[in-house]
Amino acid sequence: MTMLADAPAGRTPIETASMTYREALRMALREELAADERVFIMGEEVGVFDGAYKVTAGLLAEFGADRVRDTPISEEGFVGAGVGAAMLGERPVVEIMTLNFLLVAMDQVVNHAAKIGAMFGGQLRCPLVIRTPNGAGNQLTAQHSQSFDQYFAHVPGMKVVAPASATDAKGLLKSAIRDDDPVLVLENLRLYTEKGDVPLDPSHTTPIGLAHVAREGSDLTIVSHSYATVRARQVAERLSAEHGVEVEVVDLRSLRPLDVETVAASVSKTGRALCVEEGWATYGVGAELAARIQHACFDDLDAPVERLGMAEVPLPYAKNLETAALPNAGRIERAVLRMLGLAR
Amino acid sequence: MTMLADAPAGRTPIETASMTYREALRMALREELAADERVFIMGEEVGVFDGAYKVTAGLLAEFGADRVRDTPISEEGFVGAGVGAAMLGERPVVEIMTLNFLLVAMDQVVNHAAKIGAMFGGQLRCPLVIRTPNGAGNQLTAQHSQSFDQYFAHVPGMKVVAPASATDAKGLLKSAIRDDDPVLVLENLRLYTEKGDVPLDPSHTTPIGLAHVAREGSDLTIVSHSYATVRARQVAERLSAEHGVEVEVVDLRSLRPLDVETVAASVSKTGRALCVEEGWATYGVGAELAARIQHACFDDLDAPVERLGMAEVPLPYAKNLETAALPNAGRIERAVLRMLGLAR
Amino acid sequence: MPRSDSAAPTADRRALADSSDEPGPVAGAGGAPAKGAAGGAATIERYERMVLIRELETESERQYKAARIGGYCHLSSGQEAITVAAAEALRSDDLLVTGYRSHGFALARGVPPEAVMAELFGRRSGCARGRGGSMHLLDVERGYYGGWGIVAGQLPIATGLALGLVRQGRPDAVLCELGDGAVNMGAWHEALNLAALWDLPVVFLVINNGYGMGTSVERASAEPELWRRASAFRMHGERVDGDELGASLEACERLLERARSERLPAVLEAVTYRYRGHSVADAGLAYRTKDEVATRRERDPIARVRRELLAGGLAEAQLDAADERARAVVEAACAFAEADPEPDVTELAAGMHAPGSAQQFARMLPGSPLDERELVFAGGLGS
Amino acid sequence: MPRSDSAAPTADRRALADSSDEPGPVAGAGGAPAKGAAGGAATIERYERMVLIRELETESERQYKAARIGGYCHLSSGQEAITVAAAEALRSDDLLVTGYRSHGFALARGVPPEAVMAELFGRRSGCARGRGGSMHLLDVERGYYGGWGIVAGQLPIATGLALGLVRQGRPDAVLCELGDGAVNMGAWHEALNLAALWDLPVVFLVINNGYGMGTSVERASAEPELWRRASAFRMHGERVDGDELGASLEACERLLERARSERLPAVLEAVTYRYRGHSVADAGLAYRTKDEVATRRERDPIARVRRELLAGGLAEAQLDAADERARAVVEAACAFAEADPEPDVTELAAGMHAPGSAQQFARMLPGSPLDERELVFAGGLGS
Ligand SMILES: Cc1ncc(C[n+]2csc(CCOP(=O)(O)OP(=O)(O)O)c2C)c(N)n1
Ligand SMILES: Cc1ncc(C[n+]2csc(CCOP(=O)(O)OP(=O)(O)O)c2C)c(N)n1
Ligand SMILES: [Mg+2]
Ligand SMILES: [Mg+2]
Repeated sequence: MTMLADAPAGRTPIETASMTYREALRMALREELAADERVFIMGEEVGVFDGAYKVTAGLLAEFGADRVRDTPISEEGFVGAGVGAAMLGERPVVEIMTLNFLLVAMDQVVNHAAKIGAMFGGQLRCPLVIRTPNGAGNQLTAQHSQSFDQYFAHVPGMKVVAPASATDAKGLLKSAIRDDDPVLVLENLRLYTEKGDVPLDPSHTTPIGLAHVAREGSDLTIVSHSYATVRARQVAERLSAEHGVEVEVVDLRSLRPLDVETVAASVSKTGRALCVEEGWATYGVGAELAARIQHACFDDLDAPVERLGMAEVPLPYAKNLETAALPNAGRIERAVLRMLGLAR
Repeated sequence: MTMLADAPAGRTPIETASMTYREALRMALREELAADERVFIMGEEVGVFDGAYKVTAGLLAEFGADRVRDTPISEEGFVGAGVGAAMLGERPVVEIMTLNFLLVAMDQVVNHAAKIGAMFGGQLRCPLVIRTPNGAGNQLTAQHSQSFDQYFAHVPGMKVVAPASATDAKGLLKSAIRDDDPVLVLENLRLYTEKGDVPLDPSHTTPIGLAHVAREGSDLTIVSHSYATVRARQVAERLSAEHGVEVEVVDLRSLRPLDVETVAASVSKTGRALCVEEGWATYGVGAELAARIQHACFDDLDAPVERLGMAEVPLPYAKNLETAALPNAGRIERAVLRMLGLAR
Repeated sequence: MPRSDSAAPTADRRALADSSDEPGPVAGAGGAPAKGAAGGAATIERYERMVLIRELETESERQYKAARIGGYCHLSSGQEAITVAAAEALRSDDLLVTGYRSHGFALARGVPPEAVMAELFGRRSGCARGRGGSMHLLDVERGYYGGWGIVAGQLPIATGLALGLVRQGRPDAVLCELGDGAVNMGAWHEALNLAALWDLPVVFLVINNGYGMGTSVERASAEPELWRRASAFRMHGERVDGDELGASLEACERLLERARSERLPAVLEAVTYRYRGHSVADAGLAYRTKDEVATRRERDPIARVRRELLAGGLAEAQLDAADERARAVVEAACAFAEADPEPDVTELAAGMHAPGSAQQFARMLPGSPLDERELVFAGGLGS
Repeated sequence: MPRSDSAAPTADRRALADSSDEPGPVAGAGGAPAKGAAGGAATIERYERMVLIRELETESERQYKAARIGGYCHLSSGQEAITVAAAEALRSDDLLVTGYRSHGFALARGVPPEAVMAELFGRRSGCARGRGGSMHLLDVERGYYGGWGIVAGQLPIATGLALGLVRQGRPDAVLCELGDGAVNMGAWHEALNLAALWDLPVVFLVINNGYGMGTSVERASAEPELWRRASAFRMHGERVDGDELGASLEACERLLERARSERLPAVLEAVTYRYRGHSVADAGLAYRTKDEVATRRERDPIARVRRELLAGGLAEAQLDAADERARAVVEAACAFAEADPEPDVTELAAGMHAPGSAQQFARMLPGSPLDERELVFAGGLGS
């Protein structure tokens, strides 16, 4: 597995196919299920129902009910069952319907899975994968629109990745399944339908711990992950076309480990950083980014690092309120223009 | 209730008594139980056992089993019961034995208590208090040595306070009980025995949302909360005596709302900020502080904001490992000296 | 209001309840007619209420497809008998808590249809001021404490409401609705243990509609006779045919009365069926057959009541008129909702914090994430 | 290793188990002698093992007070019969999981006393390399998968281990120890439901020592006969006198064998008593009387076995010699632990991450909190 070098795109031609993020995830699951009998999927509605968001569609038929295991609604129980099975060398891939529901299983993740390596002196490992979508939109309201990404990225012993493209969805999920530590794979509801070119080679993976410059630019760096990266790229294109402003977009891909080197290199170049995230920014992912950037780029910053996230309220239902609250393209665009002195 | 002005200490003399943090908390509980029949205490071992850490000692005898209610070990159940009772206008004060165990009740706090105000359009309130100690030490090991402070400070709808002195222990707990929103009161295992001068006037409170300059200084600002403030003050005194270095210590007291004004004023004066916390710093409280400070004090900072917390491992048992990992005085002192160029 | 000592020793009472109160007969579901399932339960008012619920659900689906309703939208078509029965068994001071499949309960409890529809439309006069949507209906005045979206999350809250009632010396009870899928959550176990241990006046109404999303009860619960699980807490449990209005009413009234007068909690499992998919987004056929749905539709609770009323002497025209009224109400509700303005964006943060909080947050602004001042702080944060 | 299809439909088998397997007799606790509680269970080896546990606990308390042991330290004195019985009923390939009151289980499972004592001292040769301490003992080779500190947190994990066994086609079983206080946690409910639903080979051994900290079973569990709670999952449950070595052994062997051969989980409630406080820091008298402790001490499991052995013909001197050997073992363990070096501080992060991880973390250093490089990254993070 190539660990810390990007796939040699452009050098040796890699065979790819265009598919959605959802399909890319499914392809990763199918390949790993086929390659390793220790891999199995577990979660609510992953089998008969084909997955609440259809990521696992067809896998029950292909691999059977032992490999694609429907569970009762009891996240604490089956996340914990994943922990136990992983301790015995199995490779469970647990689906949580949305990240909001992982709260009821927090204790099994934070106080159990993440502790196993160190607490027992390295004698046991926990190769558990939890995959779940974060994010808001579609008026799902306060209890169903959250991004608790940093709850898990905060915890020593965990690894947390968050693919923002179909390519990385496949590559990071595969890396996660092959990893010997607990890995949380943060998907995103709005990303499921995003398309991208996905390498077909089953041995291709995206390394954990390596960020990606999703768009080059010289005026300002947007640091983001998950769906915020899609927003950032769209805004960057528009700003380029309409204002001649060139925004560089760094897609973190991993939240723990965090590739600060790539972020710092970009910000040192542009002198300005805007951290965008789908969740609330205060005590959010952007806080850690700002803390690292101001440190690593202290002499290169032309302005304070700025942060932008979901407005800090329990997300309301009404469409107009939701739209106003989300870190939408309009808000990002205004932020960039303001930071560059091109708007008030 | 004085909301945003410190108690007029020094002006009108306030009658105080010296007592421990634990006793100050108990005094707050006793006064509020006596003053308002809607107030009741609920938690594991709060009654017959006099509290796992003896904060509630004697209260069962004084107020009876309806006001001081022992619960089974079922944090999700009784935190939720607190939410429900609070919605009906009661004022439950729920004790969680240590913050580590609040993970099993995360969903009731984050996805229920914090949502009630906004999600129902302001028609219901949830005047719930949860009090619980954070922190490490005494070789309690990986599952029992954590400070998830920012998990809760991240959540719109919550208020989070963390008294660092006996004075504020009483004052903030009383403010929390009288507040109409859910408030998490973060206590600390090592603070329970710290002594301080505690106002005896039952009407005295410490306002939520107001930080406190715990020690004045001109060379560098340490921003901290909870037990880290005690460490910071000790180090500051030693540095003053031994190195002539004057460190200002800002004790946050509240984590949400966060009094950035006080922090920024101090850092603008000293030009240097070190954020110290008992928990892991990455994606921790210090991340938010650093993000805010670099923004608010962009032109005043002489050096990057630094952070220092518990080494980012599941805390090991062996005394020497634990000592090395904690944000102890030696590590803080070295950090300050390094930041001032007085050590490497 | 007199406050009672809710912590009086109760072990004896519980033991008593346990020995005298063996789980009741499995009413209805096994075919045996439930005690009290008198045909007399069918009245034109109840019929009309059931029709109103069905009509509103049907209209909701239509409006969802027309993109006037968003989010998750869970319909209760098929579950009207137990819904109307449970709401009617509640007295005005009793409290109701439900999950997210709550339109029917809201209507049955008397929440004005316009307030429900305006909420589904996300408008200012919605019963949750447009903040809650389909899953978070409520009506504090009518004792309806929400509309909750995390499976089983409402159970500990219901237990706490019951504790609050007892502490306040109120003689009322709480009815807590949940689904068959919720009984596998840890929150069920913790909430029921507390309710039983502390003798709290709460009835846990398990709406067993056969499925939690696409998972049948048998594939989810090791004990598929869900009412039996009450015994883990020495709590009374029983099952009722939730499509049988009379039996449902009798069971709800009896158990609520027992909760009020003896402070004894109970589990009531109501067996019913949902016709539509889990939510409007689910066709509802991946995990069950069309035949199964058709067969269950033959037991339709509305049709049953209609037949009973006809048999009891009412004229077809009277029932048609009721249908018509229900449809008109729903239509009016839609018209109202559509005319109702959206919430004001300047009030994005409305309600989040209690009055007085703005002062507490006043010193938080420096270094805030972008737009927080405009979007959130400007809203006052409870000032 | 052959992998079996662990998802084969099992509803029928479960139903069978349910009807044929009504909760067994409440053995021992009610006074009735348990089937198989033959005096023959008392052997000198078992006696010595029980004494070893008692001696180690007594020594631990002493060492704690001498500040050589820190953290929380929970002693199991009084619980030796069920502890030794359960461990002996396990085959070498079976798995054991416990809570934090685990010194006895570790010893009974065969973890070397020096490895246990070195762990309690926080030394390098401790069975958890000095990282875990009293609550987190383990021995992977002996199938002891920890030592866990969150009440009931080990239950879902035990269920997962059992699932792993089944997936790997292994004919082994899991024994999961928990306390009477743990049965009120939601994790109990979710774990047992899964175990029963999926027919997993796991026996949940509830050590009912009367109290969870200072809370008696009656004040914590609405159903204080804890074994009965198994019925909520159509699972077999029974109670045994955990101070009765023979009955305990018989029950553990039977239920583990049933788990292995029929893949049926069970609850075994073992009634016993802890003599010391909840932890070394608790005097253990605020919530119970000295009289109660004294009365329970009359049923001391070690004294019982000793009496049986004497009645069976062993000489006092033989038993004294066993006592002596046990004491010597504990003494040697202490000496070993004291001589054993502390872990190396440069290895603070040892074990946290799997080999290869250092590369993944290599780009994280810039802007790190102070000392992370020296304390954590230098340790290699699994490089
Ligand atoms: C803790 C949690 N897990 C998962 C979900 C997603 N979810 C919403 S409803 C539902 C099914 C619930 O089924 P049931 O309790 O039978 O109620 P019904 O939908 O049939 O009314 C699921 C899995 C959730 N909301 N909360
Ligand atoms: C979730 C959780 N809540 C609280 C605690 C604190 N605590 C540790 S042990 C204990 C009592 C457990 O009693 P029981 O299950 O009967 O086991 P015993 O101590 O008697 O062996 C409590 C409350 C914890 N470790 N985890
Ligand atoms: Mg259902
Ligand atoms: Mg116990």
